[in-house]
Amino acid sequence: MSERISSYPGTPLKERDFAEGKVLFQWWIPRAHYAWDAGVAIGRFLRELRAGRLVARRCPQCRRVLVPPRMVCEHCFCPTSEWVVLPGTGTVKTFSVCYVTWDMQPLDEPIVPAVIELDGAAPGGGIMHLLGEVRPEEVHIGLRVEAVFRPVEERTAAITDIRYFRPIGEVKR
Amino acid sequence: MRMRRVAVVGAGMTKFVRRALETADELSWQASKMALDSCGLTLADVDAVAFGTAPDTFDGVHMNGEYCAPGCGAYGKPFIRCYVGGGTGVMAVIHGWYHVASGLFDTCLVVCEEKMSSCQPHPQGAFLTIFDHTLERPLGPNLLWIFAMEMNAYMTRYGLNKRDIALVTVKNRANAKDHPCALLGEEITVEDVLNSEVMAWPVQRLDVSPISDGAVAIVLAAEHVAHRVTDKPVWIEGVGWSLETAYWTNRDLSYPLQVEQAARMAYQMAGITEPRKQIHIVEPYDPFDYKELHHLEGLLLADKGKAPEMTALGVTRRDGDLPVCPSGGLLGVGNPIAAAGLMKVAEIFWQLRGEAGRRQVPGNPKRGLAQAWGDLMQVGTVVILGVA
Amino acid sequence: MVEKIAIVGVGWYGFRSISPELSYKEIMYEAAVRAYADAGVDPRTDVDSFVTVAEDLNEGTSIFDEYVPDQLGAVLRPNVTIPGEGLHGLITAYMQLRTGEFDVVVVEGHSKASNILYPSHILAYAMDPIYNRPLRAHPYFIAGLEMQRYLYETGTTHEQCAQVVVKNKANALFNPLAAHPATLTLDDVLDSEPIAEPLTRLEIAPLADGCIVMVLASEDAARALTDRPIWILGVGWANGSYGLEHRDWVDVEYVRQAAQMAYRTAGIRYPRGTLDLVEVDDTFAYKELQHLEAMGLCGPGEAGRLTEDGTTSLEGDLPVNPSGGSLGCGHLLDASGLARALEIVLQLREEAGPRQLSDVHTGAALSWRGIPTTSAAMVILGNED
Amino acid sequence: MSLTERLQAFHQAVAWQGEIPLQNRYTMGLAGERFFREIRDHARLMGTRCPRCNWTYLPPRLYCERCFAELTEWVEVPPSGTVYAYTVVHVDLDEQPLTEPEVLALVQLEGCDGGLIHRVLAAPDQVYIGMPVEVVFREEREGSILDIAGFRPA
Repeated sequence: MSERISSYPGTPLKERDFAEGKVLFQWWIPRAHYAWDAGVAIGRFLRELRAGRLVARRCPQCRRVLVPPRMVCEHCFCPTSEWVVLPGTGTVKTFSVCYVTWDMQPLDEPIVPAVIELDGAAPGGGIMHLLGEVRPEEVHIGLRVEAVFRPVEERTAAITDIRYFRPIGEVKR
Repeated sequence: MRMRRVAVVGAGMTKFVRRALETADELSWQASKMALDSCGLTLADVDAVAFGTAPDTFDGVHMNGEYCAPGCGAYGKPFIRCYVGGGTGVMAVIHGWYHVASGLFDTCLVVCEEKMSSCQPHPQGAFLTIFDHTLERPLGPNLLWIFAMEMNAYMTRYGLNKRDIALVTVKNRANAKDHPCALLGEEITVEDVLNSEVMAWPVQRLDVSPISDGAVAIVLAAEHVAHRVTDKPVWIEGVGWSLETAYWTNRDLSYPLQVEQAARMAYQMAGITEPRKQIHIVEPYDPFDYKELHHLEGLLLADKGKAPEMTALGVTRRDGDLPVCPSGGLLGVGNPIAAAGLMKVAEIFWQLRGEAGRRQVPGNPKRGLAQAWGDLMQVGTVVILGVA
Repeated sequence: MVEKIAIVGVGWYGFRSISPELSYKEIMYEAAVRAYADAGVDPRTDVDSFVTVAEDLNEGTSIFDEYVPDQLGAVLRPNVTIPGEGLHGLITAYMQLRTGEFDVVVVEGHSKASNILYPSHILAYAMDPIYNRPLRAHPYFIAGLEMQRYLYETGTTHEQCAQVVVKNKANALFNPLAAHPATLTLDDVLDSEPIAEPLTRLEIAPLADGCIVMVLASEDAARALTDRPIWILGVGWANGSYGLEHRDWVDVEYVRQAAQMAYRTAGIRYPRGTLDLVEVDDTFAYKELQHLEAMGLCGPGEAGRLTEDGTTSLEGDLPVNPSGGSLGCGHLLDASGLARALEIVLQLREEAGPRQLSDVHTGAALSWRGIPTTSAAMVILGNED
Repeated sequence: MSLTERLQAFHQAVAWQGEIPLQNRYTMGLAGERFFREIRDHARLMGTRCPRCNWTYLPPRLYCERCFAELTEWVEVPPSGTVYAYTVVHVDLDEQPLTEPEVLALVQLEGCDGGLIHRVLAAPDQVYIGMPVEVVFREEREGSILDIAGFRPA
């Protein structure tokens, strides 16, 4: 590589080259809008969220309770057979404390996304959501939490019908 | 039944830059042309083209493979793009391998390109839509979340601290100083990493590889052609790839099982029984510093939770017992997703031929491994190259 | 290396114009279950590798390959996604098997086209962003330009193009999978709304939802699994020039080259005399004619006449798109080529029901990736050893 | 075994709506940068030529897609040519009917092997294959394909 080739192609630009008109460019905004069919499993999951419940599906072979619910067990490759209502409590499996927006702008208040291992689901099974009513420094893996649903009239059959998960018990709010 | 042997006979790459003036197809051409020139072949010698690029939303072209095809030399030739998210760069080599190993073609040009700067206002925007559209996107996630949560799971599981992990960034950026195409080759300290802006704890700015534009290409040839083209063919001894469940919130994030699966497949094909002795250099995927450690463990080259210790002891330095990311990796050279994965394969190729210049690892390495990883922390892709 | 590869199982879901009853994961599962049952394989133990076909922008998800393994039984196994046409996926599976490292490989392709709210904008997003897209024209203009030049060069008539629509939508009446069958007259087609003249609304294949899964096996595995393997006799694929300004608008060279490679790998010297039926891309009606000519099944400008005189009908000497093609079945986006190949498999197995052709042994499926691409793929299948 | 439970009522079928929210900023590339500067600054068309393949690319390419050589020879292409193919388009990008159908054409320009795609500034029934046309540059130009207003009958 280095022996044979003395120069490498690739022409770097600076952001100000665009602002100062040193380089030409073309804009486009794609219109990429979708209405994704929720189908059987996620359709029911969303309806149950509006009713204030978290539901899962059980595999008849390995007996795992799967959440997010799906109509097929990926281990056994068989249809799941039964709806299971979960209590809405769980344990923080892992988390982050995020200080930036997706485009790397600072957030006024950090947000705390987490994977919550849900009680009643197969070990390790859970969903991603946000934590609330807790100071970031109090969050730790293993923290017990519960789902806080929005008031009925604000629910839209969406994952955001759960406002966030908050600590159960003694942790100071 | 004997498998058809396939060799890497040439490689080329562009500089990895933050924003390139070149269009995606021009970058593809620059890398492809250099790869062909490096082994004295012309476009007429290319039988087929295997292409890799990650989300179309970066380049901003639907069916981006078609847009880049002319730059990859695909005019009038068989051309198929492959895609496994961040694992694409190494997958493209596997994709090229079965083009030749199938007996359909004697040569195959493998090209990977990424132009992330087309995606505005920030290339991270393309990553917003990798999450489940119904259950996750409404929460407003960004890519850092999943890395941060995986890093946290890894650190907590093995009681690691940030200082143990920051050494990877320090090493790779220093290695990249010797790479002529690198974006971030420089000497930094562990303190620099630990003092950099916290983005999504535990991820800080210097834990992360830079968004980049760039392209890389390599030339594959069947055995009889390889011997005609070069006296230093580098053989593809083993390949492996594996995809874990999409339900990432159901998985143990402290260990990349999919990487182990892919590695085991590749080791078996290569006849490798003791990888720690038989692999001499490694280019594991390092988009974040902890990922290099995670992957060394998944590749069975370090005990679980022990890769940080190996790093601290200097084992993974360029002059250590197991040089890791001698190129400078994604952390140092840059991370134009698919191109970065292929850069790792090109690095092993140059290292095994003794052509890595100031980056050359000592001791005439005979076998190296390149690995990439991606999707929702889900896919592992492995290629083993050797000159034995 | 293994020379002989067969298709040993097929499964599908749909096709239909909308499919609100199931998610994309669920239609994939339905098709996969059917294919695995057909092949007699358990994906968790018997399948060595999986190939799926998908484009992010058609799915509305970046890095869509994330979401494929679970419903195919493919978790923690080799999986690769091909952002290409369905036949590119089939050919990828074929290449993997030929290396000798694998015994059974599965290929999947699907469409949830009904979930895309503005398909024209997705197509536009595939056009050159600097030279073409800023004009903000509906991408069908490319088909309009090409069709007009094709008619001009070959003397093919608009009526002959319309006859393709009449034929294919009528064939689809006999195909329970088809989403868009119809009984039409030439005038119905010619008088339908002009889109990009000369192209009219009914000459454009309407979109459809569906999924197709196929199980491929190396020779030994195929013989162990089934007594009616459908052999892959030949494969070919090629790209032309992407640039609208640079491509050859008359010689559809990528189709010609894909076909020539397929004939060469299949050892076929006289395709017209060897192929008993073909399924070819008919995204736009004129494309069926153009493709037949580029495939060397007739001379330039002859395909229109062969359509008019019934040669390409179900009863004809060279049935073309007995399934109904994309015009009759619906265009399944990336899975369209697999739909074409599926029909060949069903016909060669004599499972095509009321549209079954008699005494068929060799058939070919040809796909095109659609505007604005110059990318074609072809497979030749046979039911004899 | 297939699914064991399915939707049983129409109202159970729901779809979740969303989008891929982004915008793109494309550079013109090494060849395009020069091409559009020439249009903007000099109202002229420049192509690149491959002497080996005897092929002149317009729009210009950095490389020859036929032989892969780097193209360094720039040639000016006169702004006149003939309609190679045209179409009368009746729908806009949103697939809504256009009140005034528009004519798009691929025009082969003299002295090159490529051409340009743009609107024809003429009534649909006046346009024909082989029609001589010329490029109309806009007065105000900023360096894009839209610096060209279209083709007018020559």
